[in-house]
Amino acid sequence: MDKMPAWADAVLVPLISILLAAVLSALVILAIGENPIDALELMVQGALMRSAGWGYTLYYTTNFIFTGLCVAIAFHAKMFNIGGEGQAMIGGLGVALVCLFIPFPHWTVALLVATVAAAAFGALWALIPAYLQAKRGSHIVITTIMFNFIAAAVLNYVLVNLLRPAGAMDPATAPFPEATHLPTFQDLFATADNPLFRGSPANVTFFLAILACIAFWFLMWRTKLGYEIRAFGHSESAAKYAGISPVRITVVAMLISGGLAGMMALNTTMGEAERLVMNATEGAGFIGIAVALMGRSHPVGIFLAALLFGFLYQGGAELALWTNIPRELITVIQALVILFTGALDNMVRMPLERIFMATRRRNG
Amino acid sequence: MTDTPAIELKGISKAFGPVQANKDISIRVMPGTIHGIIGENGAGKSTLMSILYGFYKADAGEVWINGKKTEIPDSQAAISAGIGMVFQHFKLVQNFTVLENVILGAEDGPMLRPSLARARGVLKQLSEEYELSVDPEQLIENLSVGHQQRVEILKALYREADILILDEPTGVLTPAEADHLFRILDNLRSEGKTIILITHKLREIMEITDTVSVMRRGEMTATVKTAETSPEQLAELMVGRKVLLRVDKVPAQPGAPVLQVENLRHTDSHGVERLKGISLEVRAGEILGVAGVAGNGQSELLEVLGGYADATGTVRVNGSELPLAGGQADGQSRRARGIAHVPEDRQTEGLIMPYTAWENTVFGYHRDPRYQSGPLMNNAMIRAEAQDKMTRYDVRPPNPDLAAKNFSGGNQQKIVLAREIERDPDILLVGQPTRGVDIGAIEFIHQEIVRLRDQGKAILLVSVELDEIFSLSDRIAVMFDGQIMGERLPDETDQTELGLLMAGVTEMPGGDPIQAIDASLEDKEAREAEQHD
Amino acid sequence: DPALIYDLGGKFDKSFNEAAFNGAEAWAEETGGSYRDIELQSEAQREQALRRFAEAGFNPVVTTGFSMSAPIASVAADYPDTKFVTIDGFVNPEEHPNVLSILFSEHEGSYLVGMMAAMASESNTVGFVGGMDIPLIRKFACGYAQGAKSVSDDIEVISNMTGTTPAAWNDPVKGSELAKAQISQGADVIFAAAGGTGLGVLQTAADEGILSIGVDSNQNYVHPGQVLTSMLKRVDVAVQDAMTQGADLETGVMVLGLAENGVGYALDENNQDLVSEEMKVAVEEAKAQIVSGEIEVHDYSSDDSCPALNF
Amino acid sequence: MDFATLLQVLDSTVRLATPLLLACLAGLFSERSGVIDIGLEGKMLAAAFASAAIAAVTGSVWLGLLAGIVAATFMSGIHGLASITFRGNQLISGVAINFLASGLTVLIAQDWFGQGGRTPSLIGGGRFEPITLPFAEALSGVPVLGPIYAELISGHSALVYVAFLMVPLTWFVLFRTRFGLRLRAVGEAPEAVDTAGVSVVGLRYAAIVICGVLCGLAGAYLATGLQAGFVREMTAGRGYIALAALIFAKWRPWYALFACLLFGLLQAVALRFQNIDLGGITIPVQVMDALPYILTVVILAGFVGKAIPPRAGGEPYVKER
Ligand SMILES: Nc1ncnc2c1ncn2[C@@H]1O[C@H](COP(=O)(O)OP(=O)(O)OP(=O)(O)O)[C@@H](O)[C@H]1O
Ligand SMILES: Nc1ncnc2c1ncn2[C@@H]1O[C@H](COP(=O)(O)OP(=O)(O)OP(=O)(O)O)[C@@H](O)[C@H]1O
Ligand SMILES: [Mg+2]
Ligand SMILES: [Mg+2]
Repeated sequence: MDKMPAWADAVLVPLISILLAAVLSALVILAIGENPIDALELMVQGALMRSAGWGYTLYYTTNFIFTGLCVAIAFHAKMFNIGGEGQAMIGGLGVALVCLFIPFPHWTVALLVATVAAAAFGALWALIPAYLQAKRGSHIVITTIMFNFIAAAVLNYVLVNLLRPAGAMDPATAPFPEATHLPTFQDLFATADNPLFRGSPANVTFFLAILACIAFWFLMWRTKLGYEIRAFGHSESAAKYAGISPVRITVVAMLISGGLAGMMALNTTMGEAERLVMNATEGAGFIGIAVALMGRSHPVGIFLAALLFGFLYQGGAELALWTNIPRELITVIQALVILFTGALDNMVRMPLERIFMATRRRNG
Repeated sequence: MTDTPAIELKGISKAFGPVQANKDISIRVMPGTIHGIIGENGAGKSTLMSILYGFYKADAGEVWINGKKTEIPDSQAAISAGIGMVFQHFKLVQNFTVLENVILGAEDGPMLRPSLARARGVLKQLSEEYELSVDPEQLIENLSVGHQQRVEILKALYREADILILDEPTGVLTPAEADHLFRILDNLRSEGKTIILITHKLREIMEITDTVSVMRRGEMTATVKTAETSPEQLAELMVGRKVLLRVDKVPAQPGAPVLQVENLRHTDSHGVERLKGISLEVRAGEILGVAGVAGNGQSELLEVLGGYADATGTVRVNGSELPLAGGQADGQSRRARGIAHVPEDRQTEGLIMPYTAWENTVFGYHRDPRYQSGPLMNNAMIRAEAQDKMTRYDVRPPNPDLAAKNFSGGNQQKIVLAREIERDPDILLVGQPTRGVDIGAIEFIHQEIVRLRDQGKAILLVSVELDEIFSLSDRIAVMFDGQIMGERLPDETDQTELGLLMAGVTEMPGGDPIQAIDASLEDKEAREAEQHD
Repeated sequence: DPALIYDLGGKFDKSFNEAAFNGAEAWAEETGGSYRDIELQSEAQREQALRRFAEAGFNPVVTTGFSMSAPIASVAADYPDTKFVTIDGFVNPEEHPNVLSILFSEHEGSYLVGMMAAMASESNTVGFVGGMDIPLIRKFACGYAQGAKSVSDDIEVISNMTGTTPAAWNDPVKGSELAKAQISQGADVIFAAAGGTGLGVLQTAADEGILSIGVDSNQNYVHPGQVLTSMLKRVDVAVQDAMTQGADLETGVMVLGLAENGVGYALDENNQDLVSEEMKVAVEEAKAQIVSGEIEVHDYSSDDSCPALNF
Repeated sequence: MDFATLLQVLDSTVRLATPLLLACLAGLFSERSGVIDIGLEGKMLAAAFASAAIAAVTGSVWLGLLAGIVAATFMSGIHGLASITFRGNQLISGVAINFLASGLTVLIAQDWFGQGGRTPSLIGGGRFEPITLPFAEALSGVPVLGPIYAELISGHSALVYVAFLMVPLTWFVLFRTRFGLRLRAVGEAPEAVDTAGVSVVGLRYAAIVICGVLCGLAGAYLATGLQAGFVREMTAGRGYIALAALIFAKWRPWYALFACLLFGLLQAVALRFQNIDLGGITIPVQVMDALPYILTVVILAGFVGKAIPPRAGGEPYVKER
């Protein structure tokens, strides 16, 4: 029998972990001479109490859903994909290439093709680490970290030497043509007398992210492939016994993972900047790790965790706007969340298990 | 001799989460005696000894050594109390030399050189004294299991242990090696050392021990003098009821050859050749038993036939050849060819432990179109079928939604058997079918295997239990060092002959079995060490 | 109240952004007013910060760095009553009448410090370490080389760029290594136009006992007696002016050169022993000639080429 | 390339290899004990900040060094708590530490110094000064060997020599002492160590502390030796390169030295030569920048022989499931 009911492991443990992270974060804010309550209020105000705030929160959430799912599928196959960052960068390159060089009649077509391109480029970038892991046993953590750096160099070269319009200073492509611009929430929901989501970058890719969550669930829990990926993740030797090829699962899972990371670029590149800039990913690939961990690699959990991080990001931006708290506070909060939900989770789980065992024994 | 016990345990209890592994156990062992502990798998023997050695911490109870109450919070304390232990699963550092393993934790000072020098001398002396010869500079990973066990014993002796605990030491040994071990133990006893010997082989208990304790389901059911008991009585104490350890079966009616293996060779990822030209044949309606000490290629044979290790040679099923490497050589293609496989290790191979029972009932067959509806899996149907199978195979509890890890070993094995047998295969590969399974379930599993044979299936049985091999097989092949040393009919051979074959000895010029075995094993080690570099 | 948005390099880069900060501080001190400022965290924040400040009624909204011009162009129309200032950036004044683009004639200031470098050099070799390899920085380098060549025809000007991404503004280790490399090639005066990276250059120059030239802000104080001078880019003045004008800010395009005192070189007690009388005279003379048009310093960004230096 | 330039590049190689080497040896101790450490980057960063901050405040580089060591060891302690005591995921703990250091250093620096996450520039006693080895001046005239001695070997700061001395020291500790034997054993088979009566937890914490100290040296060297003060993210991926070097070195001290020198050389070359012209083909600077990473992948792919990590690496030691 398990030591603890499943719901406690899925809900109680992360919740308490987050609480601990929050308490420590508050202490950090106190230590730098600011008031944590005020800070929280400001964050809530700026991120959740205005439609434009939501527009930013959901924009970040979209990024984190994609990278969270990216990390999660690799987790299911017992791999640790730290390369979401690089895969998203290269995915952005795919988006930029199709948007710049294919004359699209309408944004829907553009989105469709760009999605395929983003996923394909991201997947491609995950392919080499995946192949090396599967065939040569090269540790995927190291190779994906290296591929992040290499992706940055590739993007750098392409932007600086190939795609930068003449005379421009930024390492960035030219703006994408009008027809590829995605409708933002403002375009979708604002009316003349009710300017909802004004100026905020959330756009239709948010719905794509939700679709990805649903597809992810079906894939993992309703298809042969998901069955095999999870089986492989639980026991490689058993998977081999059953005729599930480790090479195939490793590669396929990483391709999907990279594809999901690549699709994140749709949001930043096509949805927001409407051109490809050097630093479009901004660490979202790493946040995906925390999101997947907190969300227990389940799409519902990932959605909620992504929302939390979206809130943190937007709230943090508001803090930087209206107070003197440096932007790195958000990095510290992220670190604490990752630490407590990911690495120190047993610190919460062990006493909880003891409590559950004790109550069970008392009840018979 | 005094009447102060060397070891006295009082009221030891230990729970692992919800599993009560030891319940209020007390035991007294006199100095200079060999005390046996028997019990089924999972009875709590290893747990009890690990507590005595400080590896686990008891929830309750006391340990008395030589009449003094002794706290044993960790292994360090046990060692200083003069206790040495040879674990069921050896605790050796694989890429260290014998010497380094021996001094680990018992070094003389902060520098290694003097410790190593001294240990070399002591080891030489011990080897001579107790016939425990091993090359001190050899890496552990190049040693056979038998020799690894010697290293474990040397480790304990080097620490000047007066009390030696051996946890199922003979499980990995050939009968002759086991005899040799018992000679050593006899030596040690005559020097006044106290020995606790864990085993579930009644023959061994009767042969060497002075007293014996029986454990069942975490409890100590009896302690008796060996001279005053019988195997039948011990078996009854062990299981709690009278048992019949023989399988009822009619003589085989072998038909056409179904599985034909010729010159099968396999090299593992370290570049060591594990199968060195295996040839065998299994006919319809017969059970071919493959005997051998663990680690002589039986696992690899099953892996190759089961489709998850590449090999060269030829394998024919019903006359047509199987691909042995490449895309078509995988478990699912083998299943499509009518080969079912009950793997040696149900926990790491046969089942996905966190998966529910119903998910496990299609493991390996999950791509079968029968279980699909469109692009999705037809979970409702799989679950319904699972429910039915579990009832028929008497899996307890018959709840398909429970995760596999929540079933006991015997019931896990039934789930695997149900899955593999229900597919009506032509060939059944079975590895260690009853390892870690209690006697009740063993009866059931043996009956199922024989029933399948009587339906005209070809069965390849791999087991390290000679008893099991004898009682199920229609023919016995013995493997040693990746080769088949010979084939015998169960009626025309005995344990001694098989035991020698298992050690790679086909003829004995000198007439001393132990010398012959040692020579044979050292040969093998030298070959492997060479391949390793 | 005015608001100020710093580029990704951050407020305290001792150089470009810090000059803006100093200008704002000076304004606050002089007028007793208050302003809001922000260091950006991410690309998406550029627009956000502009909008949030505009919505909250800050006016004008001053920004530093060329990267802000694109976001301003897309936001400005939504807030017609707010004045935006982009320093180093360019926004078409026809399309966006509420934007002021401030550009500097960095090549002119660089020309002057190039002359000083050449005069101070004993090895007849001077160095240039740029930040990110963009036309703007090449403009610095080109002006510098022209100035140096005007003093000594056969002088060798070694030029290196730190990188091709914004990270190049903040890599002092690389700055230091590049400086060492240039020193080993004989350079004994090095001009660092590289933001935070430049601090590594100045440090190494000081450690190795050669002279360096700072940029944007007056960096003479960083290593007193070892920084020959600093090429001033009066971002501080620009910011202070914009803030002083407040909501009535005059928009359009403004180019600040030597004539407007928008660029120049720094002279203070930290470097008075390094700058000889002769040097001062020569530089002042050249300055007058540039202002009068007698000397024309070639602007790299006008045609992406440099007569005095190969990139 | 002429001799002087070559010397310059090699000199720069030594400087750039030093932090890599210290971090690599730090990782070696940790991973040999079975604790995987991708948090080297964060520990170095924390140490860089702490050493620069304290050196700036006190004016003493030695106090700074001490502070750096304390900071990195503290970070190590968190890693130990997560991965040894609470048996958490070592990779995730490492990632968290990298984030934590990246954020905290700037946050504290800003709070203390108000210079945008920078420490004040270190002057005088706040920095490690180059040490001129005996006779460097006198011998510099000797052809070939003279300049090599005077420019390449002499004239580095104390921590450079410490780093290079650490290599034989590490080798000695690992392969010639009781502690080393146990440390190697605990990374291979912790249960063997446990049953031999030696504390697994104790050994691993010891390794983690050594790792912290060495990371402390690495970070302090960056901020007070190589540079004169802390700037945000000043480690710039060196922790990851050190990790790559560790794998390249197959977890062995002497190999680690060569791996780090190789990576140092690559960096030195990339720093000095922007676009390398190879007979008509220009290698863009981005390729040079990415070269250490590409090389790591190539190495990992096994073209240089398979690297077998310590067997128990990454697995928390759990006796009772
Ligand atoms: N580390 C552990 N964590 C949890 N449960 C354990 C652990 N070790 C043993 N158990 C459980 O405790 C019980 C007793 O196990 P133990 O290993 O002592 O049996 P045993 O008599 O030695 O059996 P075997 O003959 O198979 O070696 C079993 O139910 C087993 O599942
Ligand atoms: N590691 C474990 N984790 C969780 N539960 C366990 C574990 N080991 C055993 N159990 C539970 O403890 C019970 C007893 O297990 P054990 O393996 O001792 O069974 P058993 O009595 O030996 O039965 P069988 O003869 O069928 O193997 C089982 O019901 C199982 O659910
Ligand atoms: Mg046991
Ligand atoms: Mg059992």
